[in-house]
Amino acid sequence: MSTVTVRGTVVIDAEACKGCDLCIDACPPRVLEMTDHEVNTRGYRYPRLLAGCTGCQACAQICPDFVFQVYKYHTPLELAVNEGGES
Amino acid sequence: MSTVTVRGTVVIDAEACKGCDLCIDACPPRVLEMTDHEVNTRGYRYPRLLAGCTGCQACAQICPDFVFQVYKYHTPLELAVNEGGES
Amino acid sequence: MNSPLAGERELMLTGIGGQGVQLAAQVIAQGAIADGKEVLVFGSYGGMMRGGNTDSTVVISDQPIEAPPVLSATWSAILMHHQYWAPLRVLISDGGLVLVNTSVFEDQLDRDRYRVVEVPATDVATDLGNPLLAAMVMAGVYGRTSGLVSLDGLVEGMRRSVPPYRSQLIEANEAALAKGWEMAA
Amino acid sequence: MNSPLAGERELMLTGIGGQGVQLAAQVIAQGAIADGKEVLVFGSYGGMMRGGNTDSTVVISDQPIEAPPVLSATWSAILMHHQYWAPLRVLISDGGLVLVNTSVFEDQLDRDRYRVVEVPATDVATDLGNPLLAAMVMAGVYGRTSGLVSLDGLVEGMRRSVPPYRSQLIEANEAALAKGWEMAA
Amino acid sequence: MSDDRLFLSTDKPPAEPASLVDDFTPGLITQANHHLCPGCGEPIAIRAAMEAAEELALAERTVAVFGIGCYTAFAHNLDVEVVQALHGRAPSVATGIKRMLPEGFVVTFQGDGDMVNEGLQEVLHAAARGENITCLLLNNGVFGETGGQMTTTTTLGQRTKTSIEGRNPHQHGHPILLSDLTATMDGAAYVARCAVNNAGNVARTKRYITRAYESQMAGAGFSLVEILTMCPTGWFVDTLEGPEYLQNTLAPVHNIGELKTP
Amino acid sequence: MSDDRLFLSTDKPPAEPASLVDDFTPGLITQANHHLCPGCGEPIAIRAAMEAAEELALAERTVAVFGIGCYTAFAHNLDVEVVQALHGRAPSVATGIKRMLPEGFVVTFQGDGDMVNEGLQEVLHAAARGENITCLLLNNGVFGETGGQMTTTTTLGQRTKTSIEGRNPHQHGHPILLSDLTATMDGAAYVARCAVNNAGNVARTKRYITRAYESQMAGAGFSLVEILTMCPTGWFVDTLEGPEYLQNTLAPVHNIGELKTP
Amino acid sequence: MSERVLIEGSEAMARAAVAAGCRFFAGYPMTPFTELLEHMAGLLPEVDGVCMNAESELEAVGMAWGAATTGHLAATGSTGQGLSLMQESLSEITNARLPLVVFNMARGQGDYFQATRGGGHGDYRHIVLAPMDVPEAVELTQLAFDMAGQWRTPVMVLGDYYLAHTYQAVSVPSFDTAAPEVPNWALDGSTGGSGAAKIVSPLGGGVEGEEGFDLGAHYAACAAHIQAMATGVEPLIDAGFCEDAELVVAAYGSVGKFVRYACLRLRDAGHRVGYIRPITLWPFPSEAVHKAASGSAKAAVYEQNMGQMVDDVRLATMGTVPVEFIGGPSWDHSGFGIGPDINVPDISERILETMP
Amino acid sequence: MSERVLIEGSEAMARAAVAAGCRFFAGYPMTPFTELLEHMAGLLPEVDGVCMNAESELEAVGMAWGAATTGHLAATGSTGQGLSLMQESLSEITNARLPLVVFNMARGQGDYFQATRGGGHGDYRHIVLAPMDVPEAVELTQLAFDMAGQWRTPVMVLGDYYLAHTYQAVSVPSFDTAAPEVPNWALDGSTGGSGAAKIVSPLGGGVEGEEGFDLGAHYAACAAHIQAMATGVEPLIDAGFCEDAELVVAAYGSVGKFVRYACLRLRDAGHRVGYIRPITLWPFPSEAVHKAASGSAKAAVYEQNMGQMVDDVRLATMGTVPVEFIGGPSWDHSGFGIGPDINVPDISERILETMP
Ligand SMILES: Cc1ncc(C[n+]2csc(CCOP(=O)(O)OP(=O)(O)O)c2C)c(N)n1
Ligand SMILES: Cc1ncc(C[n+]2csc(CCOP(=O)(O)OP(=O)(O)O)c2C)c(N)n1
Ligand code: SF4
Ligand code: SF4
Ligand code: SF4
Ligand code: SF4
Ligand code: SF4
Ligand code: SF4
Ligand SMILES: [Mg+2]
Ligand SMILES: [Mg+2]
Repeated sequence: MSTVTVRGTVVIDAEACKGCDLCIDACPPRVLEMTDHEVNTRGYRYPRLLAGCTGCQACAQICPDFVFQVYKYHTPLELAVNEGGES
Repeated sequence: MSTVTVRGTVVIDAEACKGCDLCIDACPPRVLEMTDHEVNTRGYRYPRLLAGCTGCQACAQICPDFVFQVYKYHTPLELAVNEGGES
Repeated sequence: MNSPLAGERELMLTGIGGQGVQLAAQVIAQGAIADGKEVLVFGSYGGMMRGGNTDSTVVISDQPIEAPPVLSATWSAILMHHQYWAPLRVLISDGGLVLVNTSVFEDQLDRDRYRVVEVPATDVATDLGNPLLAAMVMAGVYGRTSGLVSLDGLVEGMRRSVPPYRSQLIEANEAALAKGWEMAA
Repeated sequence: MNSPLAGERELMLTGIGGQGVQLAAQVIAQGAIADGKEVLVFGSYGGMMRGGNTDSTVVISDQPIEAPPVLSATWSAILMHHQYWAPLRVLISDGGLVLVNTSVFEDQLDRDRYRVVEVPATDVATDLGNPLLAAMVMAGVYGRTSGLVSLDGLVEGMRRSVPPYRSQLIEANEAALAKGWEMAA
Repeated sequence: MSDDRLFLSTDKPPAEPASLVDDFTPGLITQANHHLCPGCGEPIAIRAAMEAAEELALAERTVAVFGIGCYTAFAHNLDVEVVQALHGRAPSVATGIKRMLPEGFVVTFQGDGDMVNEGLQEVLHAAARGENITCLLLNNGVFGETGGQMTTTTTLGQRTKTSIEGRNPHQHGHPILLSDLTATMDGAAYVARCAVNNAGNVARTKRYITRAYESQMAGAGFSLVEILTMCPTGWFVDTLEGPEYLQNTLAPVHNIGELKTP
Repeated sequence: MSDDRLFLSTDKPPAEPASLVDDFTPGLITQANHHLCPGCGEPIAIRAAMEAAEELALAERTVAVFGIGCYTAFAHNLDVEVVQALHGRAPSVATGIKRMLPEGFVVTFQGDGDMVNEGLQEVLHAAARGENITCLLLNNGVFGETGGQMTTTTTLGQRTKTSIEGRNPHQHGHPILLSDLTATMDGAAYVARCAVNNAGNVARTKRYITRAYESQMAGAGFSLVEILTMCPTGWFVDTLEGPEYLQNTLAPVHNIGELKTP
Repeated sequence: MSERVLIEGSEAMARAAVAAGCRFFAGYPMTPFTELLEHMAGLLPEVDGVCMNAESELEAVGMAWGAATTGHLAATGSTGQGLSLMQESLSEITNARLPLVVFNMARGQGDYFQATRGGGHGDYRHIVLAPMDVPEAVELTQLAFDMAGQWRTPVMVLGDYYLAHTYQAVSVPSFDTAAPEVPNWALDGSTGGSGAAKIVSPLGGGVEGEEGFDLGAHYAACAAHIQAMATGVEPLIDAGFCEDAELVVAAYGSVGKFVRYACLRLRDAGHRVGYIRPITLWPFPSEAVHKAASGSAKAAVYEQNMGQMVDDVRLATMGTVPVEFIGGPSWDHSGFGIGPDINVPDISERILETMP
Repeated sequence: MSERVLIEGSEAMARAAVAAGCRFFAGYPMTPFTELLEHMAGLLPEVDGVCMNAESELEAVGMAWGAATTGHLAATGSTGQGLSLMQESLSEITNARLPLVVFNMARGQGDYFQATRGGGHGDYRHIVLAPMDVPEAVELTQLAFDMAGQWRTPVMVLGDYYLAHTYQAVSVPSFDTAAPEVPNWALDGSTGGSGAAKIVSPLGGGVEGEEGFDLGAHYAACAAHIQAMATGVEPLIDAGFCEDAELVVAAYGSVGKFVRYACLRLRDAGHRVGYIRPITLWPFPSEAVHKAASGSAKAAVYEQNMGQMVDDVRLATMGTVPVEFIGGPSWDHSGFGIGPDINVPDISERILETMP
């Protein structure tokens, strides 16, 4: 366990996603990850958020389907995460 | 009176001429001169030849109406001319 | 006068993307040609980018086909999935033949209007090792039940329809056709 | 019924380039308008680059003009030169009026078919100081002989027709018109 | 190990005090839903163009002119006035509008098939005229809408439906570098090329578009921003390979950068 | 003093031994008589083009494609095979011919109105394709045939029927320098510009045309020779002022020289 | 009303256009359209209008299309080849419901079908007016702009070499330099950001994917509008002496003036011949033609082509009277459509030969 | 003759074209023409032919024009908008007397007038063939190339989305790879320097300023040639059950197949209805239509537009039988002209409602 500074967050309109993966690479701290199996009603996988968002808007800017709403926290949060989580 | 070396000569199809004057300037030794008053049947003045043609073909190449036939003498001729002629 | 329409038999297939509907239509159509019949096929894929429905129309006859590419009634139907089948529902002729993929299909059928043949196609295909073979199973069942295409025809039709880069699937497809044929016995 | 054509009077002019044929047509036409009449003018310049012939058609009437722009008969003609006049020859109506520039014109006229008025226009114009005024002299003669345009009308028409950069010619033109008018007395 | 702890909730705005810095539907786009393919670069470019217009407060004086290609779907989704033109013909239509609305702001949206194939003459004549409009070229090197055939901007070696073995100069000729060509013309004031294949380039795209708009507002003459966009469908590649494919295929030939500034 | 002594007889070939070095009607022109204006530069350029073809022995494999302008009159006067195309469309027609007759020699004759106005796209696409044809542009900076209106090649300040006060960039835009533009394209192998306003330039014109032809014969790709021609009628100047007017008006902008060689 | 002046048809039409409110013109030179273009270039600046020397006809019609979307009266035009190039746009401008006046200064009368059936793709039609001479051209030019605005459609004024080059005395109304009113569908950018920005499109309005946007519905509306024009536009015709005519002869445009004149002369000579001159070519004045022809034993059509309007006359009369085609193309070396057969004696002879 | 294969209409037409000797094709993508272009691109290299992915339709038709001058069979085509852009060239290619096949894969039936009257300027017409299905398209494609060569004219094959996308079993003749014979008017450069080099021009041949060149005479010859085609080209028609029909229904192309099928079904049900399906749309089989309709009390025309072929049917029957228009445009969201009204029950209902 450790803590991660979280400066921002996103709201994801999973239904609007077409599963293109562009946001994943675009996210500088790499805190977006596609679902493994879950799909939206149109059958597309969609991104989920890990701790560490900076609110940089890169995902929103590159997403062709306007799936993201991005917020910046007035004061950064510190979130506890399971470091092994990514494995 | 003096003599002029004449290396070539031209045949002029005066009827074909449209009186544009282009040949006059094009002739390096300046041995072409437009008629003053005489016109062809279409009403155009046309060029005449003074002694001194070199057979350089400049007139033929620039004439838009293909008025000239150019000859080169096998041996240059020497023609006597009236020097005051141009005045 | 013997109507030129008498010998025409229509088939409409419906399903969702990836179920092999277009391939099944091709296999049946090519099979009929291999059997020496006349055939017409018209596929409609929905809006290209809207994903989802896929259906196809096949007409088989011994004579040149009079039917236009869009049918307003069909003698038979293959229902791979229920999602987009509503428009087809009303087109099935009284006394027609309906093959339904019971592994997936979830809707009511007008069983009193036409003959329904239940085929657990996806389950059978999964048993054969690949759920994507469901449409081939259906084609096998259809050939025999309808009497329109022979098993040899279907196999030949399948060989003509499978693109070269998918040739490794030929054997499995053949097995699925045979399985369907057998099931229809 | 009184034919709407009754009041129409046609004029065709012919000459060679530089004789002022188009200007004369304009002066007569503008003059008629200044007099309150209806007018139609159609000029044909031959092929642009073939040089040479120039002719013009004018129709004058008290009523809206029924005649189309290409005439097949003309009540009157002004012949400035003989070179291209052949096509016009046959168009002159019996009993018509023909003004001929005798200073230049060298051909036969059918004097028994129509009235010929001989005008040594180029000579008169040269006497006036400029052979190019010949067409104006003709216009003056035409106005009076035909009875279609008044002298005031002609002068006004000339003023309207002369382009601004030629305005120094207005006086000479006026004199030529007046001279022609006088000659027609 | 379960994912439960790993992923944060993303279905509603945060409870903690926070400011919204980017909303789902970009400014001046009225409807986010569109039928373009997954991974298509065109919506990204259009978003950048509309955000730039919003930031310069151009909404109430803009007329956007659309060509015909996949992006045409957006003609009906914008909150600026739109004229739908024919394939290739947007620059002339934009010219007519601008001449009658000199205070208006006029921008065209065209693809490479539209602008560099069917309408090459239109855009070059508009540039030569120094027409005070902005043209945006969404260049994916293919006719996306008709299924991924070669266009005049397809790069050498690029595989398309009509150059299956890769574009080959002997059979298919050479690509036209539209921005480079336009930049040589006297009437062109601002010419730049960028791409939307990563977030940095998207930001740059918006910057270039902003400069082009500013150039039009200053009356400097013709401006063009060429935007390289992904077309995974027409390229027959996976959506996630689009950005890299763009980088390796289009970008080395259609070089990114400002080619001409006023 | 009388002129009698001064002027030599020019109504028949000389009596003294002499060789004919230039005949009235140039090679491969069947009929000298034409209706073009006095002092027009186009017949001079066409003469050069046909003489070059003759010297390279191309007559029996040439198909010439004509655009629409004053020069069109020559379509019927040549002793090479001719296809009359529409205004602006010669390069495509030439492409179809060349593709079906790869051993043939294909050349287009077009004016600036034809090639740079109506048909700008055609020539640029042909150049990009590296189409192995030769296009000849007779550039007089006006639509001669329709009466001397401004074209896209009219230079700034040049007076035409539609730019009476001189072409002004704000109202009329900037001239297109077609050869310069084409030279930037990868498919173009040979691009040169010259003029026919004096004998030296006529000779140079023929030289450039010869090189363009040679480039096509070598299969090098697209070749273009732009030839500045006098149009005294459309310029509203005296015929004898044509050459100098060309030198002062067109030549300073449309620079003479070879722009690209294979 | 200004004083009567003697002006060429081209100039008269240009003046009439500007007087009718035309504020934008774009064109590319081609005889006999060139003259009109040159006059527009001279006149439009006087009223702060814009005349573009477009680089081609495709670009000219595109520019005019753009200008039309701003709600200002716009016009373009050309001749033969140039009109052909514009067909794609004219079809779509019709579907975009934009007012536009198109001056088709044709060579001969071979383009009747193109004008009246729409040479472009699709099922569109637009209004076509064919003046016979300069005074009528002035009137119809005014009418064309009025109709274009009223019906939101292209209106073609179909002229020719004669019309362009004939001088007649006409009174052209003076120019109104007041800033014109623009209709409410017009674009000026101002609805941007409102959530309901306007769109002008041949594919219809509304939002893609939402109720408002429906291509099928738009095309149906376009078809309905064409029908509305077909029945709602007042068909214009000039006919004379038809009541007691044994033969009525139909013709249009400048050629119609030749035919009319021939008929007047033949009447003077006692022949019972009448004439019909359709002025709106689309909608075709079918009823009036039917009525005018109904009293006579025979109808004839004279047009300078292989027979085009004759179809419309036959469709109008539908076998109630035999319709003979007595025209034919007439060409001289110029290609301008002023061939040698267009003259009153030849026409009169054909008429007399056709008399029943 | 090769074995029977199940192929899509687009591919069948492409194969038939190459089998008929087509050696050059140029086109620009547009649904539903794209597929044909792609198949030509695949097939032509097999016979050393050339397929150009032209940069636009204007360039495509220009390239095809050029290829046609070499005497090799050439073709082009497009859809709607693209065809409109080609009209200028199609008019002039007709005047240049060049063989060319034009595949017009239309959206809906709104382009009948454009196809049959020539949407371009001038008085030209060219042959138009409208197949109803894939087997007929194969036959007519062959015929189109034959006619194009025989008459030295463009021949249009008018298809649509259904034709492009329907698979049927057809036998397509195999390709003949022998070097084709070229006609003697064709250009290859070889007559240069002979003093009588050939020229191919829409303005005619001969030398400018000399006897041989005469624009007026050339246009007269073109007109005569159109007349010769109008009377000399064998009009093709498919008609059935007309002898004892109370109502005959005319329709063409794919839609004709729907109508024909509806009629077959109605006959089966005992209704006395016949059908007329013109196959050559120009020249229109007027006599055959007249004859087919003459026995019945009424005729009807079903076409997917606001009424275009109905004019030709009326002109053919000239009031001898009332002709009712029972069609109408049908559009869905795709814009491809495969709207919901094109179905047999609706058509049958309209037919029954129209029965006298
Ligand atoms: C005149 C004309 N020709 C062809 C078409 C068919 N067409 C529609 S979209 C398109 C391709 C568009 O390509 P591009 O502009 O690059 O846009 P993309 O689809 O790649 O976004 C074509 C050829 C058309 N609409 N109009
Ligand atoms: C499509 C089309 N538009 C317009 C014309 C009219 N036209 C004929 S020649 C010409 C001008 C030609 O200019 P250019 O090519 O420069 O040749 P020039 O006359 O100057 O020699 C024009 C506009 C035409 N023939 N076709
Ligand atoms: S805002 Fe930035 S950090 Fe946060 S998810 Fe999006 S791209 Fe990643
Ligand atoms: S970029 Fe957008 S559409 Fe693509 S996967 Fe991410 S959220 Fe989904
Ligand atoms: S050949 Fe040369 S020197 Fe002789 S006249 Fe001609 S230009 Fe002059
Ligand atoms: S250049 Fe030719 S046309 Fe001109 S004046 Fe000399 S001879 Fe005459
Ligand atoms: S085809 Fe290409 S350009 Fe069109 S929507 Fe799909 S990805 Fe985008
Ligand atoms: S108008 Fe100009 S280009 Fe045409 S013939 Fe005359 S001088 Fe030559
Ligand atoms: Mg693209
Ligand atoms: Mg020019």
